[in-house]
Amino acid sequence: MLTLIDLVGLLPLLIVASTAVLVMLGVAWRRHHGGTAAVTVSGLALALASLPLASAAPSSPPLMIFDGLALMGSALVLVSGLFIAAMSHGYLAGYRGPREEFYLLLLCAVTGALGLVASNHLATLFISLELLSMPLYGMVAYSFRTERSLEAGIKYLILSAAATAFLLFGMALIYARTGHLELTALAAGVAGSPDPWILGGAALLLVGLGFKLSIIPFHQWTPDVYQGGLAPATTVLATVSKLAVFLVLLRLVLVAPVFGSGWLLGLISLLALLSMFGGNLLALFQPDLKRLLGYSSIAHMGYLLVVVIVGGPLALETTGVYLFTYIVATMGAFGVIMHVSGTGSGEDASGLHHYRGLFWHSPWLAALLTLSMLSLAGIPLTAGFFGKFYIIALGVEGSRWWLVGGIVIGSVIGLFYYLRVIVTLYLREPGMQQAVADAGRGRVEKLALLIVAVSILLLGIYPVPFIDWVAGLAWAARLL
Amino acid sequence: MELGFYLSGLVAVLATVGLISGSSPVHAVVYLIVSLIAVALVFFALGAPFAGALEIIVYAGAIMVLFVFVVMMLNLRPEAKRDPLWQRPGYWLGPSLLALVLLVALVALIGDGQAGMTIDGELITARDIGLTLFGPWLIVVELAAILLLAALVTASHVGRRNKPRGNRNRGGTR
Amino acid sequence: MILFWLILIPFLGGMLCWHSERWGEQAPRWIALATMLFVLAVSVVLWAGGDFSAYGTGERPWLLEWRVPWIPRFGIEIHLALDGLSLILIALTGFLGALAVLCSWKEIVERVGFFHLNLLFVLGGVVGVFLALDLLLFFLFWEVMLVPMYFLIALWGHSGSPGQTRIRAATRFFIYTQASGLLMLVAILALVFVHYTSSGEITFSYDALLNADVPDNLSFWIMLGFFIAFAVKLPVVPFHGWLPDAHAQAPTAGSVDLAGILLKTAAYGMLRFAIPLFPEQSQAFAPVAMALGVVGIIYGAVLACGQQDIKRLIAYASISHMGFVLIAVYSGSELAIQGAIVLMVAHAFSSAALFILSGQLFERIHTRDMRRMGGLWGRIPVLPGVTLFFLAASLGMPATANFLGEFMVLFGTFRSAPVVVVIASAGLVLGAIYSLLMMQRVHFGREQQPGLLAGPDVREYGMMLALIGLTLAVGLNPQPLLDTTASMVRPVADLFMAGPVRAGGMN
Amino acid sequence: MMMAATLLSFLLPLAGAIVLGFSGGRLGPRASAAIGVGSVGLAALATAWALLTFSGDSQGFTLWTWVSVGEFQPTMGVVVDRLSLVMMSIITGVGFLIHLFAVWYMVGDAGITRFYAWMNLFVFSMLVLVLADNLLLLFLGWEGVGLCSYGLIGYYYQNEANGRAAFKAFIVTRTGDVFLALGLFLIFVELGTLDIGLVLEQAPRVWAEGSVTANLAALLVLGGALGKSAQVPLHTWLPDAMAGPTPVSALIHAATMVTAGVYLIARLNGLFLLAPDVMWLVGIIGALSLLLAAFAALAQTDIKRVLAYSTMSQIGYMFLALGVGAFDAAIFHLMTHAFFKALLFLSAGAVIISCHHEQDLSRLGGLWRKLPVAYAGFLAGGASLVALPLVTAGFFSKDEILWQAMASGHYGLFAAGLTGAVLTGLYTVRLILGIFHGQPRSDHARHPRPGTSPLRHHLPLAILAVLSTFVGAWLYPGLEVVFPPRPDDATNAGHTLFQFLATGAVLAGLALAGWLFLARRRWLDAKVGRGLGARLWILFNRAWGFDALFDRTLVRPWQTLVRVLRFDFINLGMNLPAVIARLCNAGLVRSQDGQLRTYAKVMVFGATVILVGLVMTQGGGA
Amino acid sequence: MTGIPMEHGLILAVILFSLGLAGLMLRRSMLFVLMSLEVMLNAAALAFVVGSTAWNQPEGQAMFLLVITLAAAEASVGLALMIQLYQRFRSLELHEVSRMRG
Repeated sequence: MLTLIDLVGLLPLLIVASTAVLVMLGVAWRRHHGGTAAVTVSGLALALASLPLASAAPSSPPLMIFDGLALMGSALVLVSGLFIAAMSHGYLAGYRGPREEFYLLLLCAVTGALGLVASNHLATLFISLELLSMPLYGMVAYSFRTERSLEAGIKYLILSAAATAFLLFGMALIYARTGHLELTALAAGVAGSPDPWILGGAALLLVGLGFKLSIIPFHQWTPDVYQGGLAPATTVLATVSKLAVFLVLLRLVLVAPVFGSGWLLGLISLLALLSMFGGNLLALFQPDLKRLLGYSSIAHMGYLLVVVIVGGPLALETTGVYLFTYIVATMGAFGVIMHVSGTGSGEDASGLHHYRGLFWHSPWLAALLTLSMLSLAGIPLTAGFFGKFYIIALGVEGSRWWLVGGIVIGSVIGLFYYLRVIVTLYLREPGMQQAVADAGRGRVEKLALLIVAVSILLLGIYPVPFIDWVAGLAWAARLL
Repeated sequence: MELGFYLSGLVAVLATVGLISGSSPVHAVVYLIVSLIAVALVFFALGAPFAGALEIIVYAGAIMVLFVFVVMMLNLRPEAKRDPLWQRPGYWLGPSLLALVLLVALVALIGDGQAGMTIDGELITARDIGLTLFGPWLIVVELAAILLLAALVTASHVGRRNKPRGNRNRGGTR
Repeated sequence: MILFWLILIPFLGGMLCWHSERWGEQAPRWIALATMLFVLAVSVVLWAGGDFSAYGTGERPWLLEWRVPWIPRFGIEIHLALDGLSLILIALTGFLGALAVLCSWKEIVERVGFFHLNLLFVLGGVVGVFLALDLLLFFLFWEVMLVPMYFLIALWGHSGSPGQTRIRAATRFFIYTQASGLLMLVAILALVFVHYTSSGEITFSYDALLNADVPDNLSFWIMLGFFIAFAVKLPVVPFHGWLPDAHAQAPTAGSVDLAGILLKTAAYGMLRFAIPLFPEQSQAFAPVAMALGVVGIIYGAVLACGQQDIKRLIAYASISHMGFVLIAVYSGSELAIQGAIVLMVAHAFSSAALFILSGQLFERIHTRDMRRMGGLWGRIPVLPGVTLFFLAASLGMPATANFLGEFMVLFGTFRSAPVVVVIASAGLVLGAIYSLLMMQRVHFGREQQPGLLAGPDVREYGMMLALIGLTLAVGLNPQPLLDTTASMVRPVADLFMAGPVRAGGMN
Repeated sequence: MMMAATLLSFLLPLAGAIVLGFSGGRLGPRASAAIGVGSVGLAALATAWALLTFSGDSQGFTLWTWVSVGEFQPTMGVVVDRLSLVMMSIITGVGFLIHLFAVWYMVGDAGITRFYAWMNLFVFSMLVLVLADNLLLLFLGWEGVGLCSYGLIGYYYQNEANGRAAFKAFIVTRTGDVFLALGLFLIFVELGTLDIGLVLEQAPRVWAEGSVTANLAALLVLGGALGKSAQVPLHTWLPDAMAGPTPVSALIHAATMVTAGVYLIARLNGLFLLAPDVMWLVGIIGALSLLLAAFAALAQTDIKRVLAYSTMSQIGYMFLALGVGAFDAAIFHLMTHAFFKALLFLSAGAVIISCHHEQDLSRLGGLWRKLPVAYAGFLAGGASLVALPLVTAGFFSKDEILWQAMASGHYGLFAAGLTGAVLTGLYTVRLILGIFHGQPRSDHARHPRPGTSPLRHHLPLAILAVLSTFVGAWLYPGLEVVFPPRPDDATNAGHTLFQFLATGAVLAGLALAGWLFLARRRWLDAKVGRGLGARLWILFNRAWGFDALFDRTLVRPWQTLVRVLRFDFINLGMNLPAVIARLCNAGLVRSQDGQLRTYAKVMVFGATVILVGLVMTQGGGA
Repeated sequence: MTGIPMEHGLILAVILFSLGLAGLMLRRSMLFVLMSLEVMLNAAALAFVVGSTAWNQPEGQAMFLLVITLAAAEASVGLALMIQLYQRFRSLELHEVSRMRG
């Protein structure tokens, strides 16, 4: 049963959920874009602010767990959500049609993600995951009158539902074997030699989660949905969804020893290698920026899987650092995309040609995009370097030389297309296509972009406070 | 009881086969309803009457009505000319084989891990389930509520008819 | 602290250059020039005031040292230290940086501010490489210089065919170095974790890792990781593919920096890290390294002979020259290593001069294809003579620093590896062949077009005179230079020679 | 005092070179000539001063230590002894005369400043070469003269052939230099020093006579000497080097630089004495070169090429002398050769300029009346070249060589020398007759413009002519004290007989030449025109086909190699990963076909593979 | 009569699941695909109920409830999207939406 203390622990989730309700009521009462955005942003900010309070409370509501991992995940989710909400306002300004629902869906998705990172039970895991995905169908297809958005929505819905079926079936198998749905109990229940049902269930679970993480071979929706979805929706996919799902996967592996079995780890290693190579190779000549980022995310999730495989004391910390650096860079890239495009002008400005010579009329945007790309590529003095540093360190520490080799080769292949994007920004040749003009967006967007840019740099130059924070959380998570 | 299980199981499988191989939307919906009701009977046979009831009410009742409604709304007819691709083995052989292999693998897997447990049909009452749901699972129920809200909003937004007539045309020509 | 400023000033100057574009086109140039002259001046002052005989011992291992914690979580520090070798190379960086600014004075007319930002960032990164002692910091600077260099090549490169080739060259440069850099990162991390398992202390500190106890099977691979990173940058055949393209496409300033300084970071890295960290493995690896060096000498020279593009020719020649450096570094002889340092300095001067000259030539006749040249001796005053001087330097004419470098290398190596020296000496002849072929094709023969072309102006003349003067000065009296680096080189040579013993009990 | 003089002698040309080199074309031709000639003239005076103040012992001093790393401590130091003084005198003295002549020769030439700059730099380098107290500094001079030679051969840069000749000269000599360099490495590693005095001191202690290392060291040094002195097989560059202005040929390719090899071996005599096998080889190579070159000289049509082969032949004599251990004889011949060959070249230059740059024997003739000064020069020089007994300097020096060869018991070498003497007579007579006698065979020869400037034209020729006579031989100071004892010191028996023999050979050669070229001219032409004679003529004309041989065995394979490698195959190999990546990309992108069905299939396929794998690997256990 | 082995229940679920999957891969009409998805979800739900009855626990059936909720939600969104698809293309063929590729 829920106690008051538990409610304090659930505070962020509750705040976000109530904001969603508030927004819904607001829509029913009177539509107002700016107001809705403001409510959303402040709700998310409030939730973020309540995090310290929530984490301080020794709450343990049933089916949930609030440990360092959850706290880290919540923080990352809320930060991403905040950024997306802030950026959406400008992006949706030109949208013809109701705009307020988007915020509502965003809040629902964030709620789901918050639940997901804190779930300690297959039921919460499942329902949160669906709560995260369901609004995304709507968000991706939000601008359903443009063909791409509709296409992306349909593809995502169908494939995601299929993946959910796999996930559910896996859970059912595990449940059938152990009779438990609670992770800790389940872990205790399957102690001993791995059973085929458990392994099969775990494998099916991996299919379901792997789909959300776009691990090869469950990746094929990624580029299409990235490209077709509205930029803010894609950003949610790329940040909130990825990180929440990854954290829950990590929790599964850490908690349930069955995932530590050699066979599954071997399988995950194989998938990781496939994703590293495949994602990067697919992106090589991609002319569409959003699509390219989709492929790139495949590769990044491949790198990140190393954490799951190696485990150990450093794994949690690595996860936090890598996820955050990855998310910041992704936010930077999508922030620029959102800033440059807008639904008012039809489809997003996602073709690389839209960005040709961007530097020469909006240098700051180009600088941010450059930083993001460098960060994704893992070049020093950007946040991404420390992500890569951690992940390679982890691989080396675990003596997983194949994976380390994969990361190295993958990164090298990756450089090729990141550089391609970067150099495009600076080209200036006669007769080149002028990029979409930088529509005068509000101050909030600019501030958000600035914060992202500064974070990328700051994390690249002096990551110590952040690392310490993550290390502290990881330490806390290990104690629990 | 066992007989009921196997019989309704068989019906469910056959109805599903009919669903995936048929060509008429209306028939397909009916097949699906049959399949769902058969599964509901399976639930009864297994000793889960509450689940069975819900299966009929929610699934066969509500969801399927939605399907029927859409089929009617769009005035869908059986695909007049059968898809020529359908005749080509290249088209269906691969997926079917894939599904078959998956099936075999899963069956083998289930066969491998003999749990040795049998279902004796002991009843789990609605009360037990309710106590679970509104006890420790309360938060899950709340999340499910939000999920439904999200689905509602999505469906209402996406299902919106194109406002001006010309809008669709413009979209079509673009 | 002064070390920190040495690194920071170029970066700050770079930002200022970008900003100053709005003050006028000349402003970035002057600022960049002032920045580089500042670096040069600081290093000269340090050099003049330094006592180079006293450091290198346990009491005072470095001439100047500065360390503050950076990422305590991993024992990473901002640990900067200066010894003779660093000082020489930093002075070189300042000097060539100033030259790079000067030689692009008229060549670069677009996006001047951003150009100088990149230029100064490269140089700042290079200074960082020469100063960083913490392994991660070193790696960081090693990578940092790539991005601006990429921009220099990709944005201001010579657009041979429409646009794409220079981007391809830049990308290739970046990917080669980045790939090898990642290998180095893996090696560094492996070293750190091995040290961590044995000592329980996680640190990236040079001093600590020098004494790391690495299992034999692993240490060879770690050493190889370092070696490959440096080998790509040096470059050693077969990792040289990026160099000709990068040189051919880069703007003059980029080529000057690439050949003059960036290649030297590799040799520096070998001397500072690869060998001291792994003396035994390096010694075991020496035959391979020397063989690669010899292959590089011959192969680079042969390819240089076949080039039509002046800058490609010089680039391949660089590969050949760096082969000598590689041999020297792995000979473990003090004389050879000192020779390698002289050769590095000399090569910096001569190749920079040749690139600047080819840039000047390009400004005048708008081609770098030697098939479209010929008979220029009569058409351009002074420059052909200067070209001949630097070609002579490049082929190892005595009295130039290049000669001294090459010969010290060969003298030093002969004792331990006479066969290598014999083959490498063939490089002396081949060097003559490609150098004179270039002279032949460019300046000798019939004039392809009549008419006198402009001679060098004061700026160009000044650069050339300075380079000639320095080349001769180092060639005739290298002792001040050698004294500066002696305290650094001797321990390295000793370590190398005493390699097998060290494992036993020296530490 | 003496050191100041020495310093001046080589710093003055250096100063001249620097001033001329950095003037950037701002100096006029007059000023350039004044600086160029003046600096060498002053250097000659300084040398004279040094000669006067020379005490008889070798004196050395160090300017600064060049490099000091461990044992490796070459200095910037000079040492003056009799040998270097002789060399200095030749270089500055003959050099000055040639410079002076060049003022006349080069008048009106564009780029005159460059010419003098190179010439001065050459004089400086050559002086460094002979004065250096250590082998590294010697090498500096050694390479320096090579570079100057390159610059001067290619002086007329507009002609592709000149460029090629310069290139060839540099590369071939450089090949020799590499051997020398290797020799230096070996010497340094073995003896721990590069100081010449110390090397000569250390060598006998470290190496036993005839030891492999000693032989190897001597052999490597010999390699360098062969290249620079144009001896077989590294001689092919010298005839081509005649592309340079004639004063250059006189100074560099006759009087000084090409004899540097002789100087080097003489200087390192102690080393060579430890390597008797190499000494023997030196003699053989000398004999071979002198014969090959003499035959080749017989069949040249270009005046300067005749002289070039003649030079090679005479240096062959010097090598022969070195080979039999008669170092001072070699140096003696070096000196006299410098005089008479410079004279011959300058005279040839006078002819060439007078005849409007005509230097083909078959297009000259009958000039003796019109160009009396040049004719006189040719006669004096030619006489000395063929070693006309008693009156010429060449006679004394060559006689010395042949006598030493015989006295040391090298009869084969002696015979070769005698044969060479006969051949020398033949080609010299052919040359002089061809230029000055008979009918003029072209308009250029019919209307020459004789040289008129007494100071710049007549004076150098006159002085050199005088020096080519027995006067030149008197100047020789005698270097017995510098070198180890000569083989003939024990006995003088048979010297008179020998002198008759030598004189006989010379006279026979002359007589044969006179008979052939005057009396039997037509017969000779007919013989040469076809059959065996023609083939021989071609063989000699092409100097035994060495060029063709090298072309086929070295140059062409090299060019093929360069052409094949131009595309950098190793690099192409390194591109393989990129190609693979591209192919993978193409394949993978195709899978991303936009069809939902495909996506579903791939996903299910992945899941199926995983499950099948699970059943296969784990199924049996449970 | 000792009851139904749990494996049999699961195998029934597996069969239904595979059939749904086959339908998903085979059919080109979005309507059929959505129905196949319903079958798959239903199969998973069946598996939960089988587990629940075997262990005699209510939790599995609570999961079943959640699955139905999801199925309903997904059906509504899917049908809404399908209507848009139909409005745009006058067809339910999924291959219409394959503009994005590569």
